Amino acid sequence: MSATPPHDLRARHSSHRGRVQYRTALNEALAEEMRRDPKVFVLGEGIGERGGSYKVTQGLRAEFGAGRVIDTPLAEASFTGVGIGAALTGMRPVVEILFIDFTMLVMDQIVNQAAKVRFMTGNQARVPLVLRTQGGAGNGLAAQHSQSLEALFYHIPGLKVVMPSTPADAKGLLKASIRDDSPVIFIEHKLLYLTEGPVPAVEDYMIPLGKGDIKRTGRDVTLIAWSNMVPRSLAAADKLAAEGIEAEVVDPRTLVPLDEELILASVRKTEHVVIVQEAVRRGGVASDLASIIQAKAFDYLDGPIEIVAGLNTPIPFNLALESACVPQEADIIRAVRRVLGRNACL
Amino acid sequence: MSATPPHDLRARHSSHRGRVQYRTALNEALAEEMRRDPKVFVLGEGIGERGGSYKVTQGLRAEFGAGRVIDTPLAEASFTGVGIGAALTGMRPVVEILFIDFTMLVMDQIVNQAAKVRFMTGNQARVPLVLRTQGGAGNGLAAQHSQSLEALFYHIPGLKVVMPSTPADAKGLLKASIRDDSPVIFIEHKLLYLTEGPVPAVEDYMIPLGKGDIKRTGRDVTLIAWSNMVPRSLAAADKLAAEGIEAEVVDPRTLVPLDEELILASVRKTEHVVIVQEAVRRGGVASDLASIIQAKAFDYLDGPIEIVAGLNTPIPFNLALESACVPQEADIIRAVRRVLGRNACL
Amino acid sequence: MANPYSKAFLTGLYRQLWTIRAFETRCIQLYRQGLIRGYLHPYLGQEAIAVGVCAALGPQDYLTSTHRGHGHCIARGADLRRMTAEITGKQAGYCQGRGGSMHIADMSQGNLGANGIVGGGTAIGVGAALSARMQGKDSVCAVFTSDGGVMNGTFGESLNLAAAWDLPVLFVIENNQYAVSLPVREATREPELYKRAAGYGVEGRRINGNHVLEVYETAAEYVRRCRAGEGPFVIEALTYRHAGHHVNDPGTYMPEDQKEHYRKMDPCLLGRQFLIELGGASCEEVAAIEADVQQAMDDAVEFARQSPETTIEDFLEQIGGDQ
Amino acid sequence: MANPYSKAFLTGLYRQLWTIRAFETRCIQLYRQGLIRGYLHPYLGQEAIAVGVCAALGPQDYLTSTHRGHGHCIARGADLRRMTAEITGKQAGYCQGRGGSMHIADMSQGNLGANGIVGGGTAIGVGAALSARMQGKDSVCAVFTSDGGVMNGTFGESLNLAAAWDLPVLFVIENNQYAVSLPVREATREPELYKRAAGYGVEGRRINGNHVLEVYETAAEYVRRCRAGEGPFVIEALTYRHAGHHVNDPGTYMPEDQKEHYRKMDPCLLGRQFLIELGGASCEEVAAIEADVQQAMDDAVEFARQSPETTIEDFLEQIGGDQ
Ligand SMILES: Cc1ncc(C[n+]2csc(CCOP(=O)(O)OP(=O)(O)O)c2C)c(N)n1
Ligand SMILES: Cc1ncc(C[n+]2csc(CCOP(=O)(O)OP(=O)(O)O)c2C)c(N)n1
Ligand SMILES: [Mg+2]
Ligand SMILES: [Mg+2]
Repeated sequence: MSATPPHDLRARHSSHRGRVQYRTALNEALAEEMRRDPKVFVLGEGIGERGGSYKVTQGLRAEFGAGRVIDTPLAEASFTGVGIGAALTGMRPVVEILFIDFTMLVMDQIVNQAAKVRFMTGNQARVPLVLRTQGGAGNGLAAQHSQSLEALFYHIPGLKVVMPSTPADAKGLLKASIRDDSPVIFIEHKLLYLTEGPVPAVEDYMIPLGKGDIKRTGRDVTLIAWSNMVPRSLAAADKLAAEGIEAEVVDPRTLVPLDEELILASVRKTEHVVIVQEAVRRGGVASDLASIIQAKAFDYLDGPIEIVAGLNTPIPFNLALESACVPQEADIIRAVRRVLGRNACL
Repeated sequence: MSATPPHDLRARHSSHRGRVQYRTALNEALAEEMRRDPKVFVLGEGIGERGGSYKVTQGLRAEFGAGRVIDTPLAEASFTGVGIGAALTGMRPVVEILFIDFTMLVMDQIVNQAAKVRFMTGNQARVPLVLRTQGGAGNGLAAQHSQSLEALFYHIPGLKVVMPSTPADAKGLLKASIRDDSPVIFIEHKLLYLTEGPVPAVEDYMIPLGKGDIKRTGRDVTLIAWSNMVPRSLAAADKLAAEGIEAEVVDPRTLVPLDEELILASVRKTEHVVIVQEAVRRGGVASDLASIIQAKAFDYLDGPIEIVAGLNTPIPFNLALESACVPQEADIIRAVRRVLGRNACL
Repeated sequence: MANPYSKAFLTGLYRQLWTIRAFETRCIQLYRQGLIRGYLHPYLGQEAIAVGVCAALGPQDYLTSTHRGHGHCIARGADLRRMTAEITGKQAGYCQGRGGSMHIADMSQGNLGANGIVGGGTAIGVGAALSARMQGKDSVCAVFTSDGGVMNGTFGESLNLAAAWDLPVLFVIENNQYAVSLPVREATREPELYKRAAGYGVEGRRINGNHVLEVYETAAEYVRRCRAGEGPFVIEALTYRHAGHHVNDPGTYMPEDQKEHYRKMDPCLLGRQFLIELGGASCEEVAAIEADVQQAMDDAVEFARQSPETTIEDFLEQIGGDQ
Repeated sequence: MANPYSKAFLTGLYRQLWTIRAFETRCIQLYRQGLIRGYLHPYLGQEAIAVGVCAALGPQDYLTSTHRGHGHCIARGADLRRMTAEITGKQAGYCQGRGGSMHIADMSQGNLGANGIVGGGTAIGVGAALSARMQGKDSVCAVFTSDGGVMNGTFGESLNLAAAWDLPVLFVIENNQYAVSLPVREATREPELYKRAAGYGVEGRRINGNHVLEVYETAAEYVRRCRAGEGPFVIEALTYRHAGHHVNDPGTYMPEDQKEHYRKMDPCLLGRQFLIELGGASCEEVAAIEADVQQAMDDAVEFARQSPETTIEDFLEQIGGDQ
């Protein structure tokens, strides 16, 4: 079941080519857009011959040449600024920042320039820039390579924030992001690159920004999750089903713009909400979703919204500690039982 | 009425020296700490002879010399890094970033270094650094000089976040921040510098981080506000009192650590909550407070928590538009009436 | 001095110098009258840099500007009416009153905008140059920056990128010897800022930034060489503000003798002298230009005054759900 | 070559070179066995830089390190047991297993830590030097960085601050000619990176980074001059990695002939030669050092293996409410 709007149904119903990796889906999106529009180009570290740390740009240099697949020195702030300048003057750059942790080096360019130029110039200019990056814990990469920082971009007016959880979403959303006229922060997850899933084999498969997706239907509780918390929530939902609890898993896919209606409709149906967020609990996007739900669906809630989130700590190197810091399947299951009042099962 | 803990009562009860400006209170805090501890020093742009853009460091160069009151070139990222290095090696730097907007240039140093060094080194080192900065709209300074960005720091484990609303709080909290062993993001408000208030004339007047303050008691509704939204909420509360509505104004003063108990106690008493935030609505600290309140005091709420916040937009230059973008007294009053079901008055 | 300049060319330069002078002078008045709010950083004393550089640019070229950006905007040919409307916060302004002095931009002429972040536009300018090359255009981008702006790390980063990629970027450092009150010699051990270029394999030069012809000639040479694929280049234009950092800064830290020194080589004074001595213009002709400019300025102020206020309703509708 | 070096000194250098070699070689094995996780950036091939520079430092001095930081840690005298425990994520490690390879630090010896952000430690090192001077200490800070690290804007910013304030900072650029797979000549138009120093009024020099005595001599001179108030200085130490960027990078982009060239001047090979030729050590003595190091390494691995796992309970208690 999907909440995808009519014009995407063709895609959904078309034959799938078996299963495609998330990174391959991203690669296809880039290649297709670069083929379609000569204004699209990519720049970042090690994305050329090397094909990117996660192989998302593999083959692009061979097809499109070094002029459109540009390897940059370690100067994140400035090559992001270069992207902004190119976007302002007619190009559609896709800038890659290897880890979302390193986006801290480009905050001025993103927050004070990219997000605001259109507004500050009274609509004289657009910044059709996609900043592709990658976040999350799970590989023992420690505190400076494991953060989930979407909340920082979510708070900045002028930016869109996209966080795909499946190969199909990755492809459809990246293509839509590239065609969007706003700066888009496109956040991948390091643990998803090798996951596989069906990707519609239609021309120009696109998912409009702002359309969430019901990844699993259920009547008892709404699980809201994005990025790598989606497969984890789905796995938890399967286990819960064995206990007779049917969880609905809602994936907003794009945090800005947010498909509020999809979320609220699910909440009105299930009347119980658990939000699952990998980022640290304090000040994360989950809090904002909770604040919206309690404001707009207060009368449907018969208990508090639960947030399952990362601990308020930098991510430790040690693998056991690392996984203790971010929500696991068991944490999600426990939270669902809690909101349903099944405390006995804890 | 104040929730200040016992050891501060002495201060509260002592004679006050008339009224002191917010900027003067800050200046006193810096001077006193520099006198007390030779390890305390300040660095930033134009803070020496010039005394800072808002005159907070006036006179310090004359008293403490250029060696401890250091004028820096425009290299925010690196002079913040210099502060971190100094903090790691025995000093207690107070780094000034002129506008919170410019902290976007130092995010890597703050988020990836200052906030994490202690954790990453397994407690081998502390970073007793205060980053003083200043935010908010209201002077027609447009989109790059008017932001309220506390939410970005609030989300980063390892940082404390302090936002004083009165001269007394400014002084007591700055002194406590300087003595704290964690990096503290100390956020002033450009419209508060010239406001006046009593400041206890006691030696070493300090307010512990993590202690909120009831700025006005009331039984009908809890208004949670910080920084410049405190005086605005107090003004609204005065008007509401004329309608027979008694609002309690809770000022957390420090967002991290947060005085949850003070907030929850007020909510349990009034059962109605309005959170007033100057920052843009989406993903602000107000959302997090709402998520905590609905989780921990759900049964006390008989309606949704209202958030009065900035619009989701960069701040425009035009003064009329600017004030339309951030909460005004009338917005607060309307929200209070709404949560109390007095819709007829809207 | 041989004279390769036509009277028309020199007239054009002087008209622009004087327009900036008149614009800034009037803005300060409007500020004092409360008609301009926020920050105002006058370009007085630095006029020759914007004028000389922009005279060397063609219509296909770009520029990025600074917080002290009115001069670049005017020298690039902006409409004084829309500038004045912007700076007074009106809907008819270049940025619909959303930007103001620090964000004034005129994209239609390749002016990618002033910037409230010192150094914020440097990398953006490099991007414009890259973009132009990718689109097969012959454009150069003039990146205006300042003695403070080069202290920000993006200056070195951007210079390096532009050099590594052989981009047609002309970095123009307006060294007015102060960042607010900090003298450049306290900001750096090497106050000859153009010298940084060599470390990145880039040619640079320090010139008299008050001498519009020297600026023009240097810029013209570098622009030509940029188009020939030899870019980027760095110009350090030495200059001095007439007064403090912004309209409310008395600038007491600026020594009188230095102010005096630079007043003697005021860019407008020199520009007028060139027009008369090299262009053969009469005093009457000069006066006519100045009167003309004055009238344009009066007209712009009148336009801005009469121009309707932007409405909150329109604004709210425009920002809609998400910005 | 005149020989001002004692056998003891040369023995010390060689022991450290060989310790780094042995440590990294063993870490790669442990990584392949799954005992080390995350990123591992071996220092193989660059040993002479850390060893030569640290030999020139005194106990009061500081250093900031990089993502390729094991060598600096060892050369600064760290305990192999606690290092190995850290890199295998154990509680007994320098950072209680919270940091791992990329964040290893030994504050007790003034090693302010490795850094996962390329360039992240540069400004921090300048701060240590400032702090030392403010506290009346005679300390120098060696800021280790890389050909990639100097591309980040904080290099120029920090160099400028250190120079403007005459700070005792020794910037050490380890130019191993690649940032991951990007050759330095593609990253910049001026691949002689030390040349950037002049633009900031700073003296710099390029040296053979594989030659431990050349590194030591240059560092010793600059450290001495730093203590005399003449700092900062820049050393560009030219070197080459033995293999790819990290333990999983095959480094196929590194040309065989270049690898071969640098293998011939392998820093350990040269160090051994100095010990024998200048120090008069016998082959047996060299073998004894190597055996000793090997034993220390075996002991460290054994220690790490047997060292208890850090517990989640302890961790949760430690992070408590707010970190
Ligand atoms: C990144 C940043 N830091 C600080 C400021 C505040 N500020 C505005 S102008 C200025 C001084 C700039 O001096 P300079 O760059 O030399 O330009 P000038 O004013 O002399 O034209 C400062 C510190 C800012 N706008 N941006
Ligand atoms: C700011 C930042 N950007 C990118 C990376 C990813 N990264 C880690 S090491 C590296 C290459 C570094 O090359 P160099 O600085 O020359 O050091 P080397 O690996 O050669 O020692 C890159 C791109 C990072 N860790 N930090
Ligand atoms: Mg200046
Ligand atoms: Mg390298």
